[in-house]
Amino acid sequence: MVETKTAETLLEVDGIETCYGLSQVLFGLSLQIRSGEMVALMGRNGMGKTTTIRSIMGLTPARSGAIRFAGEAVRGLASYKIAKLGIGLVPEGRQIFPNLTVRENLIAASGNRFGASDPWTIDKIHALFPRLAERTGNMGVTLSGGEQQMLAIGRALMTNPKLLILDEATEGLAPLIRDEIWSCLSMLKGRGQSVLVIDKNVGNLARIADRHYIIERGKAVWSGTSEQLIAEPELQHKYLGI
Amino acid sequence: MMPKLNASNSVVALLCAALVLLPVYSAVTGNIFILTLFTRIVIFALAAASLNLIMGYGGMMSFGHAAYLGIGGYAVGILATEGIGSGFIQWPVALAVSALFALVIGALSLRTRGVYFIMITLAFAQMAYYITSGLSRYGGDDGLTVYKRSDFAGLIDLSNRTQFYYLCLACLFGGLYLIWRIVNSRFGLVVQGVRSNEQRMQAIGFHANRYRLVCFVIAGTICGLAGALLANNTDFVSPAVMYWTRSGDLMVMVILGGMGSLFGPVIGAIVYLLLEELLSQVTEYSGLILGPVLLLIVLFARGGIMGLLGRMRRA
Amino acid sequence: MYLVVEQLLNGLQFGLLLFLLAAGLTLVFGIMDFVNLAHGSLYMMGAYFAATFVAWTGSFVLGALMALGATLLLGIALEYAALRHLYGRDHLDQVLATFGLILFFNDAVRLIWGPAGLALPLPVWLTVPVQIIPGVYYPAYRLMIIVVALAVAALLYLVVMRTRVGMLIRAGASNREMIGALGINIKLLFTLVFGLGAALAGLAGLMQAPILTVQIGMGENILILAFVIIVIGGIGSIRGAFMAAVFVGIIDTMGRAFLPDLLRKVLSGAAASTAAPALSSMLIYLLMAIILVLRPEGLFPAAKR
Amino acid sequence: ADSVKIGFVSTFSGPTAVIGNDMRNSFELALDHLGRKIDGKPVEVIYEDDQQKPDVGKQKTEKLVQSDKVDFIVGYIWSNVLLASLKTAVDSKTFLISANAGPSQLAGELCSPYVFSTSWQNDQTPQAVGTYMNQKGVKSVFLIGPNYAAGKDMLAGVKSTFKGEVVGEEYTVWPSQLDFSAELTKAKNSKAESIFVFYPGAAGVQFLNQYAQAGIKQQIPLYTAFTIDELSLPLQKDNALGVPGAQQWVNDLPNEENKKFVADYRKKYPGLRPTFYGAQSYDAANLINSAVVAVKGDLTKKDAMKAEMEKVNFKSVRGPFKYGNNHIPVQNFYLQDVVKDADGQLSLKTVATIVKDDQDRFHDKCAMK
Amino acid sequence: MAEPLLRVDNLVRRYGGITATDNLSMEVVPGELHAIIGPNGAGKTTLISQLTGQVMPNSGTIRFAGRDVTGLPSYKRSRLGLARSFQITSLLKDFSAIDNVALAAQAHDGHSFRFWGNARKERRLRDAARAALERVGLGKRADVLVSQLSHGEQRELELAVALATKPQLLLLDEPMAGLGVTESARMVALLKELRKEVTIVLVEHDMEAVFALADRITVLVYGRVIACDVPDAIRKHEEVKRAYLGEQHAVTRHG
Ligand SMILES: Nc1ncnc2c1ncn2[C@@H]1O[C@H](COP(=O)(O)OP(=O)(O)OP(=O)(O)O)[C@@H](O)[C@H]1O
Ligand SMILES: Nc1ncnc2c1ncn2[C@@H]1O[C@H](COP(=O)(O)OP(=O)(O)OP(=O)(O)O)[C@@H](O)[C@H]1O
Ligand SMILES: [Mg+2]
Ligand SMILES: [Mg+2]
Repeated sequence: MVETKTAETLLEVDGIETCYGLSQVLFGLSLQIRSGEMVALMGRNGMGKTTTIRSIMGLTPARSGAIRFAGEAVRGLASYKIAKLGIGLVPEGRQIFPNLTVRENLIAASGNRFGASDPWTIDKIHALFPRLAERTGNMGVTLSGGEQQMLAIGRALMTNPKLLILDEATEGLAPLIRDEIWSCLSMLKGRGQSVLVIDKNVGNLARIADRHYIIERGKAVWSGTSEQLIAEPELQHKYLGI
Repeated sequence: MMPKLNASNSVVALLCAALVLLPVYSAVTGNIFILTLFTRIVIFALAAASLNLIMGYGGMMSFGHAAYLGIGGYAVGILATEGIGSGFIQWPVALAVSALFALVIGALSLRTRGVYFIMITLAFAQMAYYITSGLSRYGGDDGLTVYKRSDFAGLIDLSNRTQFYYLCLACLFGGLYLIWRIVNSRFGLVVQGVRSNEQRMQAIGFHANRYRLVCFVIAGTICGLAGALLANNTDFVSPAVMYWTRSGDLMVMVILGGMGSLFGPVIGAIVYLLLEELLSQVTEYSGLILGPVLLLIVLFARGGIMGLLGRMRRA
Repeated sequence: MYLVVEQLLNGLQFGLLLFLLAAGLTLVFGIMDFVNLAHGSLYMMGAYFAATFVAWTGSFVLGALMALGATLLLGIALEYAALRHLYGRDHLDQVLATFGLILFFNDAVRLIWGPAGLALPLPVWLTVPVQIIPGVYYPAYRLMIIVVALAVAALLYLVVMRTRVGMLIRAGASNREMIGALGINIKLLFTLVFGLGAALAGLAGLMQAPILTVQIGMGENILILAFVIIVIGGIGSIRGAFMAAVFVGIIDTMGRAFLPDLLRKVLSGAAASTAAPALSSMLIYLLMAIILVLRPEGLFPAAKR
Repeated sequence: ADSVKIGFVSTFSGPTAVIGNDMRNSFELALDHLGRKIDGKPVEVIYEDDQQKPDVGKQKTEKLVQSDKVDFIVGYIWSNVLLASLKTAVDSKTFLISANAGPSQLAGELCSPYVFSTSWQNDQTPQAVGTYMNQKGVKSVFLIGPNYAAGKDMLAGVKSTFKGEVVGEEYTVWPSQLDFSAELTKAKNSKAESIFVFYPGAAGVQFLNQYAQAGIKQQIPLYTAFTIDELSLPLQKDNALGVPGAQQWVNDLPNEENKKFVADYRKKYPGLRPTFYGAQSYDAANLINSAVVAVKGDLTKKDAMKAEMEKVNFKSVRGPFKYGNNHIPVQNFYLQDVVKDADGQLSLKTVATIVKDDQDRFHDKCAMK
Repeated sequence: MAEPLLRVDNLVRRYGGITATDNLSMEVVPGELHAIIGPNGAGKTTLISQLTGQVMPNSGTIRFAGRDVTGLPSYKRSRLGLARSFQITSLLKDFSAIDNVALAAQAHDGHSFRFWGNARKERRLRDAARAALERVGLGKRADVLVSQLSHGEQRELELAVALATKPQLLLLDEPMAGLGVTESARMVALLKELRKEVTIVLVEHDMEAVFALADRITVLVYGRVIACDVPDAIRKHEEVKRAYLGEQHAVTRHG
């Protein structure tokens, strides 16, 4: 896959270190995402993928290092300001609002800050996940696990972000829906959407992501294109255990 | 596990020593009042510790805990009025009635959770308040004077200030020891597990409410003991000790000292009641100081005073 | 029969007054999930501000408006300076902190205004009894309370349940982190909502001042009542709070009105005359206990709206 | 001892601090009038706040007795606080002078050589109101009061003297009831000729507001006890106009001591007017003075002091009174009414003497040792 | 075929207008690993919850080990030998990993009204807990607070807790969800071992795992059983392909 649109860097993470209380989790992690690019973070459980994303979003602020998004230094900013710059997050563990209905969950998130020409609407989300249309008046807490996951994805899309971050977004989804999501991501990428994705399905990632980072103990230990990843099975074995 | 020598443990050790030696100080300096004052504080500390058992460890936020102070007290007071002066009858009755009350209240209240639980326990305590207010034979809301303190057949003389103080202190330490054992026992772990995640505990085979209820009854009984002590200390018992503001005071002591830590409520009771006493000497507007102090403690000392001490070691 | 109707009306009116008192708390406690014991203090401040400003300006309406503004600002200041740090925290931390505020406000008021309390006289046009149905007179001011309470109820319901802002508030109460990650400045939003809650408390305080009192500690009894109502109605449900307030108002009034006579028919005279007052004192608590035993999440659990 | 130490227990925090403050003001004024010396010895007063809680009151009393070793304890607004504290004082043989609270136990079985009252027994005032209503020829009454001990005493007091018919009796929740419309509606519909209420403090303001706003004021006259005084009047305003009550002391009683007391009080505390609470405290100071003077400052002569106090050898601002066997005053009760004075201010005015030398009805239960 | 260990007859559970479990009947025989698959919202979790007693059915019966357990509360069923893991992690967050598991062992032991001895010093409970932790690969993380474990580790702990109650029937609700590739593989290996000891009902969307493990598969759609058969038959089942698998998985084959 050739980088056709070698656009400017959208997100740049440079040597960040992050702690939970006294225990340090990230040790000088760096990564970049260019506009229109789809990047995957890979690594075993507990290596710091989610923490990386929490640091980018300002949810667990990085103690040092630099994070630039859309040309602005965002490390230390309140998370809502970072989100407003155009990051949409599908967090680990869904985190939908249990006391809002499905519809309200979507409306609460809706916004089109950057004037996307073809913004996401509730109808489009419903078309993507017909299941949500059936549950539109139900409280979030009553949804099944997979339905909650769909809602979390829909909610992130409703913000019409510049960068979409998916942390294990296909967890708990039925194979059909999972395929649906992957093709949806391909479609989005086709429209120039930048995406940062964490998923355990290396096969699918290698198929549609442009570049990959492998994270090991709080550091990015490898990065490269899908071709490089596929070409190095021992790499997969060493870091991902495949 | 050897207790580590850190700020909170040192404070607790010093505190216990001071409590034990207080009568000596009082005798040497001739300051009787400090003994009187601390007798009351020790009694409230016992009540707060019992509240901590359900609130801190069991996650049951009872807003009606002062009811047991009243119930224990009225058991002593009513029996005394009816001519039964023996502590060997009064006190077991006080404990039994408190336990029974806790059992009934608990069984009904434990259907609810969270703030609903707070409010339903409040409701029951208020009912107890209004019922005792209506007991005109026993003074109604004017209260009931206990003419003679409980009689323990010469074993101990409750009218003797020092002896009574040591009795209270023994009850406090005994209560704390009991709570400590309970908290670390199988039963205690279940109760704390239920606080943390009831659904999970049910799923692995614990009947959550049964444990909660037993815990609730134990705490109520301990607080009933504090009530019996309080009635003897005040020589008086009135519905006012059951009013919701008193339950609030107990809660404040527990949270202030540090919920879910063994000695937290003791420290909370001491600090709160001493502050109240001292500030009222200095100014009539003690709330202007006490209020912000409480606020600051919440803001800057998570886990109350014990939490603060716990962190000092690391800092 | 007339008597029953009139007592019903009293009960309804009392219920609406209760709703007015509980309205601000529904917002802050029910929706934002912040246990604010100082709500009663804000309510007291509203009454004191109103009494002061009305005396200054000589106009009830103008003074009341100024008092509203003042409690709004006070609420915002409180939230900004201290309470905002307590949102995600344990309910009990909130209890302790706001209990501290009660102590503070009571003494602050005593220092500033003295212990005696203030009077907030009504303008003449509100003092006249109005004939609502032939033979039944009703104080004009109480009618005004009914109107204001209904307006507040409607407004609150619309804002919280029907607008996006309302959704954001509810969402923020359940998961602050996530709402921030959606790009919403939840701090600011909560500050404003808290301020609104404070203003509603102030409104309740100033509205009741002419019929009740302007006194130190006036908020504390109200506070318990307001919590009772919210809990009976189901935490987080505005409709529930409204229904519960009316329900409690009517039951309480009817209980006081007819219970003694009823008991007298069943019990001996002496027993009845001791039981009746004790029972009517407990009525509200008894009601709450029964409701919670039967429906542990109140009458209208918010999740099942 | 080279000074006279007095402990003063009252409520100085919360809304009822307004009463405590008035008692303190009057006590201070009395000391001023005594030149701040008793029998040539300086007086030291320690004020303690009981927070209106019995156990706190008890603790403060203990502090005064044990730590400050006072010679006299004065004060006590509330019956339950007094009852909780009584034993401490009596056991330590410290003189206690109740400057307000007058529960029946104090007059009856709990009477003690060391305890005196400068106020009254609770029932006396409403009994006087009942008597007054008889005098006015009132045929029927509807009683309303708060549901606590004093409230019940008050209604019982009226009933014990009132000869007409009691058509209804309502007790309201104390202290939390806000709204009296149910009771007012009942009273109105009972066709009673009059209403009697007892609502001290803020509740009195509240009740009068609602009584007036419901339009019942024009229909049924109201009689009160302890509902209207100089503290509540500024809040009750015109609502209190024309509503009678009974009291053993009214600010315009025409004796010299009283004139001096009232005038100097208003001078010393501008904007405030003395109340009966204050008058009782003022008397308490003078009672103490008489006792200390009689033993020439030898405060160990308790019996002699007791004997002296029993004689009431001082000039009370309520005019002359005697002590009964139980150390409760035997005294007159006056009808007071609210009127507008010359400068348009509302004030209380003595209208008539309802009863003379009234003695409480519990004195024969007292077996004074 | 052996006498079923679990037998569900005509189970119905409605939520308002939704019928989450629609007249469902099924059997689980001792020793088998029975997978339940189906689209999101098909009612799999609801079914598990009814089996273990978190949710009560509107009608129908559940028999376990020859006993009607339909009305029993969850804690009693657990004592009979039914254990579950939760799809949405449900652990004691402020307890250490080993405490979580030790409590489960204690539940199995059955004596919890003991007020005196220090439960954390009871060797038997601790050893049992440690063994369960080792088994799921969390041996080194025993003393870490649950709230400090990563998502994947918490998923593993879920299983350890269920194991520690020594169940006869283990109901696992998406145990692979949230696990990385390595951990998933490890989990599959673990389940392969476990199935020799205990009967397992497995709800899972990871088809590779399901086809690798299951003896029989029940497919739910809209609360109804549309198929129940051995894996190979399910793989080829047209309706299942259409409703759930899609084409891709129908053809993949793993050992
Ligand atoms: N709130 C927390 N407090 C303390 N430690 C934490 C916290 N959250 C995560 N950790 C620790 O940080 C490390 C990295 O966690 P993180 O969630 O970033 O991993 P991950 O790569 O996303 O793993 P997974 O694939 O399991 O989600 C883990 O070892 C975990 O134990
Ligand atoms: N408490 C409830 N109130 C209303 N509807 C509910 C409730 N619980 C579950 N449902 C609905 O019942 C259906 C079945 O839910 P369930 O959780 O059993 O699905 P599932 O098969 O486990 O799905 P997934 O694979 O996504 O976890 C869903 O559509 C869900 O929305
Ligand atoms: Mg993760
Ligand atoms: Mg599920």
